[in-house]
Amino acid sequence: MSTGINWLKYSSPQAFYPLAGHLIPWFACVAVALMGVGLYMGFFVAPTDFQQGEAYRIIFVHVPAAWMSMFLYVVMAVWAGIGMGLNARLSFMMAQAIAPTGAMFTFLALLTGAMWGKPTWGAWWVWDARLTSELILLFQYAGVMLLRTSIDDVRRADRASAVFALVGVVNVPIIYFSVQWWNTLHQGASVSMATGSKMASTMLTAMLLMTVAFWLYSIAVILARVRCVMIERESSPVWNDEKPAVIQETVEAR
Amino acid sequence: MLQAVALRCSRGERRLFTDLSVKVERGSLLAVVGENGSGKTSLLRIFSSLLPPEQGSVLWGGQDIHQLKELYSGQLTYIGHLNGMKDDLTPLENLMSAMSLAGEPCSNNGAKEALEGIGLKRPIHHLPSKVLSQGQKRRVALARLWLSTRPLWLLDEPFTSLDQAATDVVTQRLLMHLQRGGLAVVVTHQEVALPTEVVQRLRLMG
Amino acid sequence: MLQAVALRCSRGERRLFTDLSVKVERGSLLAVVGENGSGKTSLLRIFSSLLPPEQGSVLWGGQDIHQLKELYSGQLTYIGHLNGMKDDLTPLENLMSAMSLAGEPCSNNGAKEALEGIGLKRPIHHLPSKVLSQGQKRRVALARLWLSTRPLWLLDEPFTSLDQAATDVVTQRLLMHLQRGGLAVVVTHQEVALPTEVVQRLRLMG
Amino acid sequence: MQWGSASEFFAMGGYGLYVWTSFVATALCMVWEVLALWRRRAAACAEQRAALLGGTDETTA
Amino acid sequence: MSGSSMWEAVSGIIRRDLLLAMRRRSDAAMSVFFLVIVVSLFPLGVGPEPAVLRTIGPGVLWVAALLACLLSLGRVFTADYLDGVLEQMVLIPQPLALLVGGKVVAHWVISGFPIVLLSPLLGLQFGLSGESLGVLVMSLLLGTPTLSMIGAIGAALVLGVRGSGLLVALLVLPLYVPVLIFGAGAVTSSMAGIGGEANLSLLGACLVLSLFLAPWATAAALRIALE
Amino acid sequence: MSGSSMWEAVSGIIRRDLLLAMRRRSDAAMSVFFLVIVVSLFPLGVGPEPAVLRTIGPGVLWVAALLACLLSLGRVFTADYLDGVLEQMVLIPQPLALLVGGKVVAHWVISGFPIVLLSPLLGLQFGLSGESLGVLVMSLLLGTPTLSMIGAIGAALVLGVRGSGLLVALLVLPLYVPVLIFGAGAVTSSMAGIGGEANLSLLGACLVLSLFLAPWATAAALRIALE
Ligand code: HEM
Ligand SMILES: Nc1ncnc2c1ncn2[C@@H]1O[C@H](COP(=O)(O)OP(=O)(O)OP(=O)(O)O)[C@@H](O)[C@H]1O
Ligand SMILES: Nc1ncnc2c1ncn2[C@@H]1O[C@H](COP(=O)(O)OP(=O)(O)OP(=O)(O)O)[C@@H](O)[C@H]1O
Ligand SMILES: [Mg+2]
Ligand SMILES: [Mg+2]
Repeated sequence: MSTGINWLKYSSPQAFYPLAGHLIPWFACVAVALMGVGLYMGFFVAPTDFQQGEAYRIIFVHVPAAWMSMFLYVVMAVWAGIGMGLNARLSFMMAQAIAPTGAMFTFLALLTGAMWGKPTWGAWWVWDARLTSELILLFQYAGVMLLRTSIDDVRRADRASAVFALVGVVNVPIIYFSVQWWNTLHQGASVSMATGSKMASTMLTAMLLMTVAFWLYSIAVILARVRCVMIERESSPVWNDEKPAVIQETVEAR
Repeated sequence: MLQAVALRCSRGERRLFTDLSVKVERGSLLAVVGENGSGKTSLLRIFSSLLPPEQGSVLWGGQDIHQLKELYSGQLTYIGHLNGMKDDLTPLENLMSAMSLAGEPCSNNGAKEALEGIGLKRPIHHLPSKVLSQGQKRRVALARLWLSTRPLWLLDEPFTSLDQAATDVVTQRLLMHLQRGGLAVVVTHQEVALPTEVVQRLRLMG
Repeated sequence: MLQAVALRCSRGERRLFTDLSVKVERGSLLAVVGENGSGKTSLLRIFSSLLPPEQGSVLWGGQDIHQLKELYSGQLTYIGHLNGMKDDLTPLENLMSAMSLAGEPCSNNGAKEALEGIGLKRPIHHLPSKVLSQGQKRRVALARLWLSTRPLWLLDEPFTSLDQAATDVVTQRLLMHLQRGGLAVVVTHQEVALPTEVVQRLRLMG
Repeated sequence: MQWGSASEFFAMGGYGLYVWTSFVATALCMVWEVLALWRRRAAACAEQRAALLGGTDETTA
Repeated sequence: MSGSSMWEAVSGIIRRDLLLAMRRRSDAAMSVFFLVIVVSLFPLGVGPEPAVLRTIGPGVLWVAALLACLLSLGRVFTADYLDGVLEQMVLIPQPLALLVGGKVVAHWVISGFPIVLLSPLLGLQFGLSGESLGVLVMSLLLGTPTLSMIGAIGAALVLGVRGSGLLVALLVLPLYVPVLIFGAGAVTSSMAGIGGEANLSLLGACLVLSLFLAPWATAAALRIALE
Repeated sequence: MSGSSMWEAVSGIIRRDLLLAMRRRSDAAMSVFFLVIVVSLFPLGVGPEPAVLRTIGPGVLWVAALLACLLSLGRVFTADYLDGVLEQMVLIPQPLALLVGGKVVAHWVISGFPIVLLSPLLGLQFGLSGESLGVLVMSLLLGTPTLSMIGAIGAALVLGVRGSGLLVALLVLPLYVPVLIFGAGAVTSSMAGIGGEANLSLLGACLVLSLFLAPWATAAALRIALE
């Protein structure tokens, strides 16, 4: 107890606001650096695929985006659950901040997938399980966000969209496993713990680098957004550690 | 000016009133009173032309209102027991769109003044109407009276859920309307605090 | 028996009240008065446990109502400004199903007597509620009071659209309830015609 | 290094359109998200500043 | 003068309804989302074979558009009825049929037009080719206003009636059938290389007919509902 | 004693909702009519080839059932919310989740069960054979209660929200997807001679899951809506 940081302290928006402010630049810088390295490896180190030619290089954005889309949904639902359980405002704000980024990655997975589909399958879109379920995931994100904007009262909006996010999380495993239930055009997992990887190791490294980069990018963006949400939602700014620019300017103006 | 001639009204099996004749002159107010279910609202809806009477007719300036049609609608302001406002719009927007639909468009400032006239303060003008309290909603509906230039006002229980201050201010507004030569028909269970010479009472017997 | 301790309530940006404490004893009635929008309805909803207070707590017999949960719901009869009845059912059916849901089922005859108690005659018992007049609908909602055996009554503007006769009869009913050791919290803009020793007034300042 | 020239790099073995659309779209989305956040923050700050100033105005008046 | 104040009232109605839709920024997106979801349900139920999907594509798209239109009918009058705005509308000193026209236009702009805009994308997903896509858009552009017009009659008729969501479907769907047949037919025949002109002109005829008849019927229905 | 009064309250709710449905005698028939209409629209849009119709039959039937269920969701809570009955329901001294269960049961009896009863007839129209018909009925019997359960969550979430007709569709349809896949899958695989047992048991699992989770989620949503 006496050693280390008292983490509970950061569960209040007032304390979290400055902490997030300090963390954002670090995550952002590392994300940019890793993205640079990943892109270099992806385009200049990884060899040409013997089946698909150069088109396969879409994998370096497609797969990270697809993974992030599912991962972020689960994280959002976890925050929503914590919010409902502990009635913590910060958790709801986190859930609110995650949704747009998650939706963006879902959209990117769809788009890059379509870009990949045209050269490899000859069609922008096929109604295969993986593709359809990714589309459904987009709708779930849309549902969470639309439900929130449709309700004026913030407290109610928080809790209603939390309930929906939690209910919707049941769908994620179903989405994930649907490939196995339905024989399908899209390829199944080729990265798995059990069988090891079937890919060239440089490809794999580049892909994993990009994934980590996307991950850090998401954290940075989400923290930045949660700070916006805090400013928007707290009527009386009572941040302790760092006075936000707003107040400083206000004080100067008087 | 407004005249009911031998009106009869039945709803379902029940005969509410027969042979009801009454005349409202310029500058005077007809207060319709009576028990619950005696047909006050029905009478008001007949006056407003929403409900056609079973027999008899309503005359405006000597002409039957069912011949006048839109010409008659252009003479009246009707406020029923429903407030007629959208929950999602703000009081200001509600008032302005109601006025412009009624053919009496008003400016932003005019609407604000009307709302202030009935005691709704500025911050409330910009909330979505659904968060307002019962009485505040009623006030928004009644704010139309501050902007109306129509000679005939038909009001169904205008004072419902209003507090004393708002009741007084609406009564004042009614008085001013009458003094300018307007007419009003008001359904109410409360006494209307107006000089007796301008008020004519009509009691419906269920 | 019913006690509010340091209640605070905000809606949206507005702080409606803070540090509100009040105690209602057996046999007494709390009349909540105040301007439109001062938070009377909000207070009543806090008492009913529909709305959790921002701070403070409501105690029933010394225990927090949010711990009592269903036990507390079993102690009260709440009549909001919505009547809580189905337009397509008859007054009789509405009353009986409301009572049986509330856990106080009543017989057909009991319900009829309650409706007559509040002045709704037999033929009306079997009309679909949507054709009733405003006041008649309100009476159907209030008829629950004739059957309620619950100690705590929470009423939001019960007298809205009632005529004088109905107002009197409801007031009598309230008095009887208090004499039997009941409690009541009543939001109203009108004076409640009850002996002053049983009425405690709480004025909310918007 | 598998690219003979810059043009070969951009052609991506004939799949340039698909590959570059994907990468550019991703980049655009991310940049757009960051810019949108920037603007949102500015708007939120401005709003709060207005509220703070306006609020003090009212109490002093 | 009367003409200008007439226009004033109609445009006032349209503006208010659009404002209401803007107030919920999501509203306009809603029917589009619904369309996309319904369209994506079909491959899930039917299975993913491209050949089958291509055959049923136009039919599915048109049925989905029709259902999206149907679902949004509730919005046309119900809320206005419940909160008393409709009462006020009937008392406006302008011909009711015109005001009704205004409401229908607003309804179409909010829920019909976005569908037209989105349809090419969905057509692509079902593997329609360039020319057929054009015919699809054209058929929806002519067909969806007709759907809104007809729908308004139904929506007005069921005001204040319980279970009206389904009742309105029951009343309106039979009237929608010709529009559906011509609309889907236009796309199918253009896919078969026959060209969709015949069907498109039939759609146009439906539109003109409904423009002339529907507002009056709706106005009459509204008056009855309010009596 | 508490158990019996619990049952009293739940059955009271069910009885009242059924009484209301009876009061509009047409109500119960409504979702069936809707189903019939949608199912008959398809051949109009898609064209009358029996082979195609047979392939898409199970999918179309299931999608139509799902939409019928969706359309009737508005009835579950909205009316109760507007007329204040919901307020009273929350204040009933019984666990809210149970009462919600009662309402969902009533909803299913009114709008889900008739669909199940009618489905064999419609299946016949699409050329399904004896055994597949059995699987169709079975799948709907397991699936439609799940649809009602899930739908109730959505209906509760959008209470008092504008444009809720379409919003509820947006919220609920993604959650309906698994049910649709398993349901249509069961029929398709029985038509292919594989037998639908696997899919049917998955449907059963969905039902059990939703029986345990949905009432609580719905109760939470209702409390939030009334705050
Ligand atoms: C719009 C179309 C597409 C969508 C929505 C989509 C969606 C997804 C999703 C959600 C994943 C992550 C699933 C997982 O980790 O198991 C994924 C992974 C992947 N996708 Fe796609 N995809 C699309 C098109 C394509 C195409 C056309 C190809 C290649 C021909 C492709 C190749 C891959 C590969 C190789 C993976 C990695 C699988 C793994 O290693 O686990 N995708 N996609
Ligand atoms: N279909 C019907 N069958 C029988 N009676 C009906 C029918 N429709 C309406 N009524 C009766 O008609 C009367 C309607 O009266 P109205 O609404 O005009 O009353 P009111 O005087 O405004 O009453 P309140 O003071 O309660 O507002 C009621 O008594 C109602 O019961
Ligand atoms: N989101 C919000 N933002 C600002 N103010 C709000 C919000 N929601 C509610 N309010 C205010 O809270 C108050 C609600 O009060 P309540 O309904 O309890 O009033 P009341 O005392 O019952 O009034 P009445 O006599 O009119 O019934 C209103 O003044 C309303 O304007
Ligand atoms: Mg009345
Ligand atoms: Mg109130």
